[in-house]
Amino acid sequence: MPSASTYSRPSSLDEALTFIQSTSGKALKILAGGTDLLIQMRAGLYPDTALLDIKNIPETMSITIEPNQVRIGAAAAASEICANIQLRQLYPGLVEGIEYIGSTQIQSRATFGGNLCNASPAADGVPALIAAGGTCLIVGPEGRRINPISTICTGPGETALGQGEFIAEFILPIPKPGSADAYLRFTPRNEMDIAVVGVAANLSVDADGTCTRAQVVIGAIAPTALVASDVAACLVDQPLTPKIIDKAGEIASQLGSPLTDKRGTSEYRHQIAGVLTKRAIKIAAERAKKAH
Amino acid sequence: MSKQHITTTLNGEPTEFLCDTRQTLLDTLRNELRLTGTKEGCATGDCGACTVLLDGKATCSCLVLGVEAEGKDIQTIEGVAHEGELHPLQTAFLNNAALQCGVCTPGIIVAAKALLETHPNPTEKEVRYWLSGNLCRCTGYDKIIHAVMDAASAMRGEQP
Amino acid sequence: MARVVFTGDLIRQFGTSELTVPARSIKALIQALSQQCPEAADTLMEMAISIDGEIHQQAFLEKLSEEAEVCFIPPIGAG
Amino acid sequence: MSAKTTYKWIGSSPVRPDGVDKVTGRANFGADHSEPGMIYGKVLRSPIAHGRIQSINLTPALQVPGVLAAICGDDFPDADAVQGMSSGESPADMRDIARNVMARDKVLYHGHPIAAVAAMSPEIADEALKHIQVTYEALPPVLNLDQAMAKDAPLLHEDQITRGLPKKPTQASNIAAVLNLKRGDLETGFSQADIIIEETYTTPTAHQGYIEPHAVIARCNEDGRAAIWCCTQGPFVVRSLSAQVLGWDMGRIKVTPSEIGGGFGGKTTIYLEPLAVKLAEKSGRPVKMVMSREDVFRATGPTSASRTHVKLGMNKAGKITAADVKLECEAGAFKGSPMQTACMTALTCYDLENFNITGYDVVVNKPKAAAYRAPGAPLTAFAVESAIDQAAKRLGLDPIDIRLNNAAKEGTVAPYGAKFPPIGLVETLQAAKAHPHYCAPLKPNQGRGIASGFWFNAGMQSSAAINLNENGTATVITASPDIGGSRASMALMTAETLGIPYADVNAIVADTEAAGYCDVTGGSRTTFATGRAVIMAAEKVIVSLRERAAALWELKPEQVEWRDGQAHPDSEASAGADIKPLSLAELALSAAKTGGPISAKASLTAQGAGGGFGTQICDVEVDPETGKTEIIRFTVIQDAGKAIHRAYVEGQLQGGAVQGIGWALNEEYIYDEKGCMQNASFLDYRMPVALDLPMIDTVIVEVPNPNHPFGVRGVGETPIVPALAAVANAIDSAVDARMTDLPINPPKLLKQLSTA
Repeated sequence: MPSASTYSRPSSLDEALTFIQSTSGKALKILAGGTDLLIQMRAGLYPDTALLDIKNIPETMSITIEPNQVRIGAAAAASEICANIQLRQLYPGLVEGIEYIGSTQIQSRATFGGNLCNASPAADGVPALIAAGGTCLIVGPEGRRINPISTICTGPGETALGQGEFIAEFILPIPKPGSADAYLRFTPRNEMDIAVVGVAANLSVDADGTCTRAQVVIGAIAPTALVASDVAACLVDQPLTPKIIDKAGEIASQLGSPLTDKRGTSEYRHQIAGVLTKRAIKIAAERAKKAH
Repeated sequence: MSKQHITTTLNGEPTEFLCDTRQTLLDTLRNELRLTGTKEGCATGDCGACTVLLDGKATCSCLVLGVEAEGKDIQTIEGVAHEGELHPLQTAFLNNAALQCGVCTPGIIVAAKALLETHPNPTEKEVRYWLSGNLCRCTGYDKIIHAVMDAASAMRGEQP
Repeated sequence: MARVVFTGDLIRQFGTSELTVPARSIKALIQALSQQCPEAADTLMEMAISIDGEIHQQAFLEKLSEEAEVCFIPPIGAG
Repeated sequence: MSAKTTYKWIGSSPVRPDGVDKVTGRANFGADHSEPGMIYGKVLRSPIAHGRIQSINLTPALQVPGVLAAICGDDFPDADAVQGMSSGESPADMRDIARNVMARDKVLYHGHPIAAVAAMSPEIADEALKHIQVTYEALPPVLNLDQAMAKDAPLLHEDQITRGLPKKPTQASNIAAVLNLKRGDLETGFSQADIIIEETYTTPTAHQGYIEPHAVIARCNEDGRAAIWCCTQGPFVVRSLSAQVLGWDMGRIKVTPSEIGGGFGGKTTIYLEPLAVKLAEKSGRPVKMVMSREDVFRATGPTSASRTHVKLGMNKAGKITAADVKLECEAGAFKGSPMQTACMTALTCYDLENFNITGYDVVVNKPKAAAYRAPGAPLTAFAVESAIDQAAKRLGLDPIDIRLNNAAKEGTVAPYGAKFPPIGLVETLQAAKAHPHYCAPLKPNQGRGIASGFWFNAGMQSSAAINLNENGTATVITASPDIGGSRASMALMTAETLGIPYADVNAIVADTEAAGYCDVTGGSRTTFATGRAVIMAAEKVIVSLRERAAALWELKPEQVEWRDGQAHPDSEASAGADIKPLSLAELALSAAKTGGPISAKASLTAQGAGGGFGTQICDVEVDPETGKTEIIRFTVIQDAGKAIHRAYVEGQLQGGAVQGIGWALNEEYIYDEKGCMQNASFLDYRMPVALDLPMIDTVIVEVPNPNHPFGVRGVGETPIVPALAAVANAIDSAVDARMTDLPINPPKLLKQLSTA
């Protein structure tokens, strides 16, 4: 572990801000679940860095279902999120995304805030968050602001957050009747793997099964989660027949600029993006029909 | 190295220790508190040999800082047996020869304990899914899964 | 007379893969072969030896029957 | 011992004596031991794969506050002075071991140790490593067989002349050794063939994957003696190899084996031990060194990547008429890949008249290969068992029948020249054919594959001591580390021989000063060889017990028989005299009066280990859209001669098969073009997790080995041998895709399916 420096675990957003002010000018890192950050610190990153642990602040830890929105704390653990039956009914795909992250042990710690701000192109929690069209409450020295989730990640390991800023919570709309989402990822092993490709589909269908709204977001094929708008375009106003879904998959398999790395070749990622897009749309469509 | 004073409940007993702000809970347990039953296999959260229960949740202690344990309840393998009595999981692992070298056994027993406290009647698949964060290279997992299922039925009061 | 079969470097060192040697024990056989080709002395001691079909590691004092068949084979590593 | 077939204890599955410590976390593994005043050691490892060290300056590191010692190659005797072959079970050149433990003039793989420091804390030691100044002359890395064997290839060792060629070469080469085994005439054989299968198969660099990283604590006393605590498969091997690398008399070193968190052959050599001793000597403090998982992958013995070309001739009836096998094997930085054993086992399951097997041991800029469970055998078995399956498919013959048609039996002369004693291959094939798994129905995209495999099983040297306690219980002491429950099998064999309950026997593993010499726990030898030493010791105890009883009854010892744990006067002596039998406990209680404590020791070089054969059936389901393979059913059938502890024999069969499954599907070393491993973590070096596998069914065939009182054959290594081909054959059966390059990961399989 690199040389030590301060650590704080404030019990309120304001207390957090005073700590941030006290360390301004010095390097600061936000500690949510820590399942990425601690590995990076052990590898020598972020020496002499102040740590702000946000796991003791009500707003960042709670999951609240309100009449017209859902609020998920940025530091709420995946195990809490997956145990929330109401949330799983409203956003099955969103919960599937974070449920994929790591093992049971990782689920006890991993958070949406950490997963998003670590900004890995293959992050499992991010596609469904973006596909849900959610926003996030950003807290920092210059006060609070609300931004669409899709604007946070700007590249591998990079976010749009300023110095001393952190995400306190995610705000998602209550899905309209006939809406549902789904998330699938592909990994060689059944568990404990980084996504070769991940696909979130979030769509609405009317009474006779025609798609009225669609959002498809694909992870691990571009520097950040890719909003596949032309896949969505191919679905809207269409009955979600196998032919249409195959066409959507075909489009998806041409998108992005996937890398060839130790987890897969770019050609393979293209193919799998197509396969998973078809499967995710099919699952989301079936769920949406039942959600009338 | 600035050290912080941490108070926790460890295996049911109030416990205090000093630890550096960058020291992991795993290193704290092993080097400060001399509890070497929790093992390090990778220090990157990929093998599960360092599993402890943190507020009842199976957690990799290599991915938690010692300072994060302030005010928390920690259970390690050393706390699984109770007042001289083995836990049904420990008995089942012995009876099923569910360990060979034994280095992954503490982490798996602690993780399985968390499973059975929340899923008293798990299916084989559920046990395999729950324990997929605990690598074992000797057994091929077969007898481990049998042992966890046996312990579950024993804890439900069913005769083997 | 022991019928001896070589493998590996020994074939080059002795110029043949088979040989008959008058010896009543492995010890005597190795001594005879080492005189014939001193360069092979160390290798002969390191190799496993099959005597009438049965593998012996560290063979030395074993007796050899009249028409014994002795085969020098690479030592068997194990994992 | 008459070869009884019904036993009181042998073949049961009692709880192991060391079990409670292991399930409660009390058992001490390598990194769990501590010494008062202990400091921490860390290794500086080469950042390049091939180069010459021009200079090392340790002084800046020594100036870091809290650093107490720093060493490099110059602190060890000249490697050339270290001669002879190691006594380890994978015989290696001591000079190579010395240069692998600490680089001397050349660095030969990314991660090769160059220097080491000892400091008050691991953090200070890490910091100090950054202050060591090293200058290199980088050389082009040699990273695969083609690069290494190319005519103008950069040479790893300027003095390495290829051994085993008909004419001794004059030029140095990266080919360290060539081996050739042949019989009959290939051309005649191939002329009799109706079909010829010709294919090249490759396997990747793979690691044993033990969950416990290497760890050692060393202490040097003021009287020049040293103590080592470490996780090892062989404390005596650690003592002998470390002494030679240090240039010390081995009598000065005592090695205490900790519990070992898995080895599979990877802990039968030394890495940290001499460094820790040297740092302890220089600092005057005990030194603890523990490898990170990354160090374990980058710098400890993986098994060799290999390329095997097979040309197989078979007639219509399914008889192999000729086989030409050419194996190229990566040894890593120093010679000594398992090429020889790979060649010797390549065709050993089959009775062949015409064959030619050639093997090449080739050095490359990768970590020095170490033994991995039946070292070498899985490489050629993957090739030969795949080729035989291809032949069976083309001839429309049942893959088990084709193997039965060629199977080696008692009396068959193996390719390496030995005539087989009783062996169980045919029995395993018949058991496979009769098994319900073999004829269970399959759904679409599902397939079934079978494969057979062999391992020699080693004998080597073992010692054992048995002490009777006053109350008639017994302690059995050996220096065979217990990786898979061997304490339980030692206790079972002692109990059966002495005729006392298993619970009355405690088996312990002792250090090199408390137990007689013992080779490694490896080579599937422990239950066979150390077991025989235990039985010999028990038989000597029985001789003493009969003498004590004879003395009490005023008879001659020959008039006393030992049965069911009791001394009985023989029929003649007991005629007319009312003599009650004396139990072991009674004799132990009166030992003081009859001559003193009763104990015995025995040692041997165990011959006649008897080969272990196995056959496996694998069912897979392939997702044709992603190329992912799911193992849905797996059955391991293996000849154990006689299972001593049934559950732990099953455990060996299950664990070995799953290592083979991982090797076949996802495990591989991924290197960049500069020779730096890209996936040195348990996240990206993908070993199977619990959810990747079904239950692994086992069938234990028992064809007794005449060279063991209970008929024991080794079982530890054979189970990994057939698994690679069993999986590949199942995938071919499922989606008609013959995959010849392991691992068969999803991207490769999908590419094959899309182009087929």
